[in-house]
Amino acid sequence: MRVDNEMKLEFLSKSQNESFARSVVAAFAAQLDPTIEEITEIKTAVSEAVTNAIIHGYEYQEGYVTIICRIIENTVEIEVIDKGKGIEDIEKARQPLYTSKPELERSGMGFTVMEAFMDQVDVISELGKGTTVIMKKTFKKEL
Amino acid sequence: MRVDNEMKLEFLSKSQNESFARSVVAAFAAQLDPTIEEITEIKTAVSEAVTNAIIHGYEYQEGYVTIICRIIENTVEIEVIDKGKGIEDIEKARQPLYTSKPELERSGMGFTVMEAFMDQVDVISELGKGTTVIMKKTFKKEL
Amino acid sequence: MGVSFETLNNTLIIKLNGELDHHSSTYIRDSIDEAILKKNPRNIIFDMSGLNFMDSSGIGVIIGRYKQITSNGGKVGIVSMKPQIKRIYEICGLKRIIPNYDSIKTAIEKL
Amino acid sequence: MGVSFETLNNTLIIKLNGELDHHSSTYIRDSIDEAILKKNPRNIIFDMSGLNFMDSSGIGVIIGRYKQITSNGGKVGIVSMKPQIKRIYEICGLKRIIPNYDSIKTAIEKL
Ligand SMILES: Nc1ncnc2c1ncn2[C@@H]1O[C@H](COP(=O)(O)OP(=O)(O)O)[C@@H](O)[C@H]1O
Ligand SMILES: Nc1ncnc2c1ncn2[C@@H]1O[C@H](COP(=O)(O)OP(=O)(O)O)[C@@H](O)[C@H]1O
Repeated sequence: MRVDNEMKLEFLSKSQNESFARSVVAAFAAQLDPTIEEITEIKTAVSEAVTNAIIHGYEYQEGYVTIICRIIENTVEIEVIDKGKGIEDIEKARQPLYTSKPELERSGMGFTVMEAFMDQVDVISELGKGTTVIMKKTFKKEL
Repeated sequence: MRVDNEMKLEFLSKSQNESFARSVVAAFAAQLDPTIEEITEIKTAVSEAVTNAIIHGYEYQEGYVTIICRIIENTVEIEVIDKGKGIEDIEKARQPLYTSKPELERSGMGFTVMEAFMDQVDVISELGKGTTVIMKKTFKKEL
Repeated sequence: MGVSFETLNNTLIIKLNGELDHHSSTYIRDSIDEAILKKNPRNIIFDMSGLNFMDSSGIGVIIGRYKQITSNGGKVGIVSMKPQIKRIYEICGLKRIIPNYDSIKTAIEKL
Repeated sequence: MGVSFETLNNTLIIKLNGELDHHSSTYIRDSIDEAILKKNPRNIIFDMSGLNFMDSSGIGVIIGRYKQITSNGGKVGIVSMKPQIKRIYEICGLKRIIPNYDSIKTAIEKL
């Protein structure tokens, strides 16, 4: 698989960087000429994964969140990585409405949103080591 | 000096990433509430440094360009780094109108523009190792 | 991101503007809770006409206020969602618990 | 980024749109050179009213066309620069060699 373009972004796990992160991914994906709807979907999915890294991965402690984006033909591949707490039971975590932080009024719908908006969502996690969420989306080619 | 926020961006040395790179830096600097004029100055300076990394640093070969941005109070610090060719004579390179690639219709005004638009521009370079351009700009606080 | 308030009869109208994500949710939540405490409305309506982005953190804010108001016997409605906001409202199942209206007028009549 | 052309008397009007940086400069330069070859104008005018961003790569493109046209005895003008474009035009010293006009009409009269 030839990678047509690639970028990597690292930033401090501050909540003010959530909107920055989703704008950066949207700007990078723009080279595939997505529709406004597709861009919103990508922004939302990235926002979910980055928010999770900040809240659940680092639990508001300072750390770095990394995003790697690759363009392969008309597919964008996005990895959101934290070196935080990790997820004990990934299957449970992915269930709609499940949240480990109800006291923060989390809805437990983050993974459900990522799955609804992206074609594929994979989660790799190790307790005490961190979490990587890998999302893929293929843009429809205009006819 | 306490760093208030920080990000690092790495991307392939493709010319289509020039506009992406300047948008990312502008989006990050936006947290300091700069004027539209200040944002244009930063975008232009970043565009010059990134273009130089692609044309002169890597001479159109594939490589990675790195941008590090730090916010310290109301100052933004931007490093543009390539691991390319390096600059033999930095003083000469910085002179207005000097270009080593007149055949590409380069104007030789890249460094002059960076200096005009940023408060401080430092260049560190080693032949065969690469070049780092460090630029700083302090935003005026509104009264 | 901003939020502003208006009271009509016994209903607090909460106008959301800009982007509602985890970062802005703290400020938005606190502002809404302060307004609810001060005005003690029976029902609330979220006016989303000025909202351009929302993720599941926003859903959390809405559900939190929903629980608060309904536990006091009040009702909650949403009006004027842009298409991108409506999709997340549907995906997150909010549709089944909070009705969506075309205008504030209809919402007040129907609640 | 785009470029479009119009000919008035012996003058080629080059309308630049969007962003002119190193990436777009190749396409812009080739398009302009093709138009110059085809229409063989005496003078050229850059209409910058639609240009939102330009860095020193754009200055290189303009100077290249300037050299070409003036070596054949022609003249070059620029019209309708936005403030941010005007600043780089001044900083790069283009001001001393290529005059700037308010409108295409004035430019054609004065060239
Ligand atoms: N990056 C992460 N690091 C650690 N735990 C995570 C991470 N992302 C998600 N989780 C776990 O998965 C759960 C479900 O996540 P999600 O569906 O996004 O809902 P929410 O963020 O609302 O809790 C979280 O409550 C948390 O326990
Ligand atoms: N990143 C870099 N790597 C190697 N050489 C560089 C780099 N940046 C600048 N230079 C050298 O400095 C010269 C002047 O740069 P600049 O003022 O930007 O003008 P221009 O890009 O138009 O040549 C270049 O022509 C090149 O020789």
